[in-house]
Amino acid sequence: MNAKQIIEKYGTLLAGVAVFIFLAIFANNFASGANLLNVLKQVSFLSILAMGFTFALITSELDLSFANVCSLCAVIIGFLIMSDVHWALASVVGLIAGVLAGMINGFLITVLKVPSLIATLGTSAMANGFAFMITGGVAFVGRWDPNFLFLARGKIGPIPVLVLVMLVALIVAVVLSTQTKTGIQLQATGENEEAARRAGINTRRRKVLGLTISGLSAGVTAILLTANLSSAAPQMGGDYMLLAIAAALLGMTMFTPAKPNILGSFVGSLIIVMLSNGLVLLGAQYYIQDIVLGIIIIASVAISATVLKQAAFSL
Amino acid sequence: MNAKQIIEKYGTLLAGVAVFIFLAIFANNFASGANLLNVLKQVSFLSILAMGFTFALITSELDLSFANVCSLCAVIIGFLIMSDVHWALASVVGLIAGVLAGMINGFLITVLKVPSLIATLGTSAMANGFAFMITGGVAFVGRWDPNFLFLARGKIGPIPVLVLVMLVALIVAVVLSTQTKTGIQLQATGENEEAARRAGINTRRRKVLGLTISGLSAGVTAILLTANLSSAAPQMGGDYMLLAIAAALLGMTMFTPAKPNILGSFVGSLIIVMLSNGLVLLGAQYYIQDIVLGIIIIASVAISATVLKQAAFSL
Amino acid sequence: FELGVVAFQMSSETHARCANAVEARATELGWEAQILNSNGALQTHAEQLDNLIQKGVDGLVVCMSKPVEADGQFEAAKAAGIPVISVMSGSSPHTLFDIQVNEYGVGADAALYLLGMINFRGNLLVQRFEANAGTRIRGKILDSVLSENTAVQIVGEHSMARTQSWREDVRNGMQALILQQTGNFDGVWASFDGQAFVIDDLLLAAGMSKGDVPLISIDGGEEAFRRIKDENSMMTATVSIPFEEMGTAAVDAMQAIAVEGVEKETLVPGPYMFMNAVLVDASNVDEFLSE
Amino acid sequence: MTTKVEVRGIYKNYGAVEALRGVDVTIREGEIHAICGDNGAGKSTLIKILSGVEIPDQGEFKIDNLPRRFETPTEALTSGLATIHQDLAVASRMAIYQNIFMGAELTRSVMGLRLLDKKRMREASLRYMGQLNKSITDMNTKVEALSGGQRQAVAICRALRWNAQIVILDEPTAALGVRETEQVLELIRSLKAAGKTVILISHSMKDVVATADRVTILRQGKTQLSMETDGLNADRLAHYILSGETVSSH
Amino acid sequence: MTTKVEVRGIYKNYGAVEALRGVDVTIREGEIHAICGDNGAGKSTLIKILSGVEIPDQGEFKIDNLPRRFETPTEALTSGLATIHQDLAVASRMAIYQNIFMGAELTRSVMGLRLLDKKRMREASLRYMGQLNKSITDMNTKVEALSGGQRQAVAICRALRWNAQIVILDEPTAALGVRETEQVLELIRSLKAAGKTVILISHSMKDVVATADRVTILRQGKTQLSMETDGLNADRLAHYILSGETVSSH
Ligand SMILES: Nc1ncnc2c1ncn2[C@@H]1O[C@H](COP(=O)(O)OP(=O)(O)OP(=O)(O)O)[C@@H](O)[C@H]1O
Ligand SMILES: Nc1ncnc2c1ncn2[C@@H]1O[C@H](COP(=O)(O)OP(=O)(O)OP(=O)(O)O)[C@@H](O)[C@H]1O
Ligand SMILES: [Mg+2]
Ligand SMILES: [Mg+2]
Repeated sequence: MNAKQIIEKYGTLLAGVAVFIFLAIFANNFASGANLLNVLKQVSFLSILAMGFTFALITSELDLSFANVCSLCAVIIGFLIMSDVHWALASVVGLIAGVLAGMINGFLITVLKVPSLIATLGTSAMANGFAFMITGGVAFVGRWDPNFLFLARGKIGPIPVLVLVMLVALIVAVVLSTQTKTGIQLQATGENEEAARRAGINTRRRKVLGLTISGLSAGVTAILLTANLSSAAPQMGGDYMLLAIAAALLGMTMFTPAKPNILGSFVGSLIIVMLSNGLVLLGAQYYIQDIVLGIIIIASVAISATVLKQAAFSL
Repeated sequence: MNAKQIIEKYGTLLAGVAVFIFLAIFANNFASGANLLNVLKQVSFLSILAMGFTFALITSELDLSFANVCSLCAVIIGFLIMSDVHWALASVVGLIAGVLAGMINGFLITVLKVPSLIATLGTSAMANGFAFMITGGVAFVGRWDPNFLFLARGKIGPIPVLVLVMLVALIVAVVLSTQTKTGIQLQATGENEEAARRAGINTRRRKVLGLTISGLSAGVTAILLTANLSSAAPQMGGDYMLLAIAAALLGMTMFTPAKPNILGSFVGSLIIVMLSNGLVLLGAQYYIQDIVLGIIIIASVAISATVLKQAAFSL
Repeated sequence: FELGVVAFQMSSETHARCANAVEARATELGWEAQILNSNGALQTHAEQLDNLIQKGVDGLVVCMSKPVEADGQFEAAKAAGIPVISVMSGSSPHTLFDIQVNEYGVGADAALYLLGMINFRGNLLVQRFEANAGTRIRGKILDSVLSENTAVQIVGEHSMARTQSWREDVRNGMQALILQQTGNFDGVWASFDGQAFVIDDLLLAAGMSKGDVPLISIDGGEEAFRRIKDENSMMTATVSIPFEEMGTAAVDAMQAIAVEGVEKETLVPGPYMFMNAVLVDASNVDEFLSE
Repeated sequence: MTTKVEVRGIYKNYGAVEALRGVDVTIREGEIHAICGDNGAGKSTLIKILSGVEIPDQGEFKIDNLPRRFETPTEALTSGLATIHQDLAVASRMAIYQNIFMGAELTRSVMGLRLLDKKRMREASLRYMGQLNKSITDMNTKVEALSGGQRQAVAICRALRWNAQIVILDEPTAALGVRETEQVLELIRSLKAAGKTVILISHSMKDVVATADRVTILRQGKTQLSMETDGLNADRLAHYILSGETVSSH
Repeated sequence: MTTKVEVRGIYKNYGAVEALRGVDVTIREGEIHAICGDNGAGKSTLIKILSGVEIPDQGEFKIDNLPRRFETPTEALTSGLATIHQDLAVASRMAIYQNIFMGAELTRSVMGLRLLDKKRMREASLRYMGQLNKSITDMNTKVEALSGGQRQAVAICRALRWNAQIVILDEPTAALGVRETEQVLELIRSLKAAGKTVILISHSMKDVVATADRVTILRQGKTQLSMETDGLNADRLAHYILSGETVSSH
């Protein structure tokens, strides 16, 4: 592989490493074990959402609903647990809610043929409405079963459960998307739906699957967020929407350039979280964070594009 | 034209008319002249933003930054006026800021070849950061020159200035996009960039133009919003992002199905504003608004798609 | 002294006023103050606290924080020896204390004042905001005051459905209600002053002038006082919550406890440092206007 | 010879356009059957209907004397009918081997999991491509980097991979050079030799007379005529198309 | 005859692929010059360079004895060189007339504003299309509703509209039927009669010998040979391509 190809495939990763080194030198405490573990824990929420979003993106569908679906799932879980339903059952219901939301998106997109951008915009608004309807805006707080809280706050040996969950999700997602028949068919569906259909792939089912995985990951994140914050509130996932999209798009400049890919989304999430952690440690004011985040995202994609001599990806 | 073609072209419009009739019957005071004028005034902000966004969309670029750019422009205008700069000069500076933001987006997309989704996500974060930097989060309020407030609150004869500005913007935008060489070249660029390039169109310049118009309309809206609210705050345009995108996508199901078009974006804005006004008059809870909005958007697009027997549009 | 400041949502003016006051006072003392904005997101809030703890700041002031959700973070701060003072957040076993005005009392003051203005009889327009704890409490207090005074009815109410473009949302919703209820309402209640400013402009545009219907809200601040004083404004009264003073007090307390070594108990015996919220109307507005 | 495919009275409109207005074709088992006609005559539309890409408005077809109606391409493929469409429908950003095995990827078992067997797919792809175009050896190459003719070869290989009883080729040689055309024609003959039924659409009269056993000419959405190619030469066939003459056989 | 286009030593790599490895071609004013060769020989790449779509790595070309270097298609078009590419590059969701006039829309003045003159564009388009395909009369039809051959006609009309001195056609008849092919060849001859220089890329040896004055064969990115077509027949030409023989003329 020549230098150009290395930059093409790993440019953004190298940019991330450069940021890491920069922060390790200049940001007090950044490279301490405790802080790095802290970063890893923080990245779990974002990366799971970003990986789910990536599955939808692989089939060429944009899922703009996952963040609000995540909030809705959290609120449902909170409501059930506060109504004395066992936490495990409540969590399963939360997952099912996420899966259902994904399937509804899939139905709207493949059967009713509503373009994903608008279908998920619509379900997103609806999920938000329902979350407020269930809560009246008031967060569910109170006593939570310690076993439930363990899901996000516990450790197994030295490793936080959050980090374990994230790693499992990462491995499953990578294998599923790159090493299985289903994964390559998701990709074929996204690359050229008509070609995939003519080659005998049930493209509808693949699209529904992609969106369902996105919904599922919203459900998983809802459980983790609720357990981590011991609270369930509407809009608690809202902030992640743009961040997860940014992570996935950043990821499209890595590994398999111009294509959505799980590993890229993961590294993208890592870069974003690392940056916001590092900026805090550097003492940057809050508004500087947004500005720097914007610059870094644009710059790393621009570098990839310059090397590719074409847009880093198209959507 | 047969029934199918009518529904194909005017289905969403008819859905809007149906909603109008429903509200006129069931929502107290909805159909009063004063309220309808009120709706028209309210739609001006959303429709101007949606039309600007549509110009970018015509060239196949998604501008996700216009809402935060609008907030930034408003904050700049507010800052200048509160620093005793003449309101007219301050407004011009606000417009220039919007145009500049659009041109920066254009530069990132066409020269640095950063895909629009990520470029505008980045500039959006940056605009938000700058708006907070200028304000520290506190709105500019206080005494405003009555001439400035007139821009959004005045009437010329019986017609509110807001409505006049909107109509002028609508006419200019419709003529520009459908009746001029520039407009059709914007469209050709969006439909098939390579074909347009080979046909001798400077597609870069067209894309920059589309994005610049989007930025300009953010600036115009910033002036109107600031004058209308006699205050300027960061994020004051924020929620218009999803609403304006929804309006433009809704518009893609009308008039020239599957293509972004100005008239459609305008009618889409009208439907959205009419709905939220009507729901308030019906006494609906705030969360019902989101749910109904989601349903209406999905349903009207789904109907168009069913008639078209294919996705209402693809992006 | 390195002071970390976390505001839950800087786009909310009260959060910003509090955080900016903290920064200003800290700068006066020659401290380094770093403000973070959680954007209204609970997890972001928790993460920012974590990050500041990792940074090893010398003290933390949190504005409108969520002690239940950030419980783990406050505990970690305590373990790391970082003193935490919260403002308008609620108490936590892991923070020094919370600087508070009593939201319930504030809501009751405003509701009672409004009812007094219309002699406990008539129709109200109400502008709510349900997604925020403080404003929601104020609304609930209004409701319970009204439940005892059945001659007063809410004839139109609007609840903000948007959190960023909320000014336009308020304007649009209230405009529709004002048109619908023209001549049929005797008072207007808004859950915070920012809403009241927007409504004030609408009422003026509808041809009303000061005293026609009382417009009452809560929060206070320069603009609110200016409007109460201004003959061309409908704004009648507000309950002034001293956000700046609370911010300043937080820094001063931090200085006393963390720098000068004063015992927390001698400064604030219980979980709260209560501050007074004063009802401001035409009678006392001059005391509050800075010029 | 038994009848393999029998098409009767097929109609298909696209909006106002009547693409097919009653097409009849009989294709015998094991023959190479060419379909010719002007641009827009409806050849591709007919093929799309046979292959489940489009659904006819009216009419029916039988395969092996059983009435069939394919709602999706999958149904056609699993019924033993593989098609190379005129608009190639390849995923240009995917590798050659991924395109060839699209929809029927090979897997191997790794610790109980069925994972993709990329190596075997690449090797098999190389064998398929070798029959048509020896110049391409790296099966990881993305299709977008191939020339028009090379892409055509990929599409043909994908159809071969199905090992179907009926193979339909819609203008497979249109983009091909002299050498590559000869290879494809050779391949078509070898399909016939292996007992397959081949439907070939072509504008090259020369190729048709050189390979096909029988030919059907479509004209404005209808069957103009069907005949044996024995003793037919390219000019004569062109004459039928240009003139619109309807002789049932000669 | 004077030399119109002179190509010297052009090299072009796509990543690892050497598409052109030193191509020389001389094209005389007013002739029809065919370029032939295997798939992947580099014909389209050469055309893309001449038309400003791609930029060569090395080498140069002259037009009317002036060295030229086109960075964009616009520069080529305004220098009097119009091209119909093999990958048609039409905007399929736009109308026929919009495609034909793309980039050079006609306008009229209305109250001082320059507005599109749609009527005139439709009429002119109908005239252009009439030369090639009489079956399509509604110029508002979207290109996506056309058959392959009909689309080809639209692309040709767009090139004609430029009224360029040099017209390049990259496999214009590949998708065309017998009748339509004849019409395009006729059109090419009429371009020549009007004094234009035509570069024709084709895999049809028959068409080349029937229309071209001279032919250049490319082979693996290099010029194999150039010769007059006088007395050449299709089989002989095919033989040159298949064998790779290099005779400078015969
Ligand atoms: N998707 C479509 N929408 C509308 N009309 C269509 C569509 N596809 C084909 N047509 C029309 O149907 C008719 C038949 O088209 P078809 O593609 O079957 O022709 P063909 O015989 O394959 O032509 P060619 O030799 O050019 O490939 C043409 O008039 C074409 O314009
Ligand atoms: N964009 C590209 N990226 C990488 N390789 C390319 C690209 N375009 C062409 N090539 C390669 O360059 C070589 C020449 O391609 P070109 O399209 O010029 O051939 P051609 O002579 O026109 O062939 P055909 O007759 O099939 O159209 C081929 O090997 C092709 O794979
Ligand atoms: Mg065809
Ligand atoms: Mg070619």
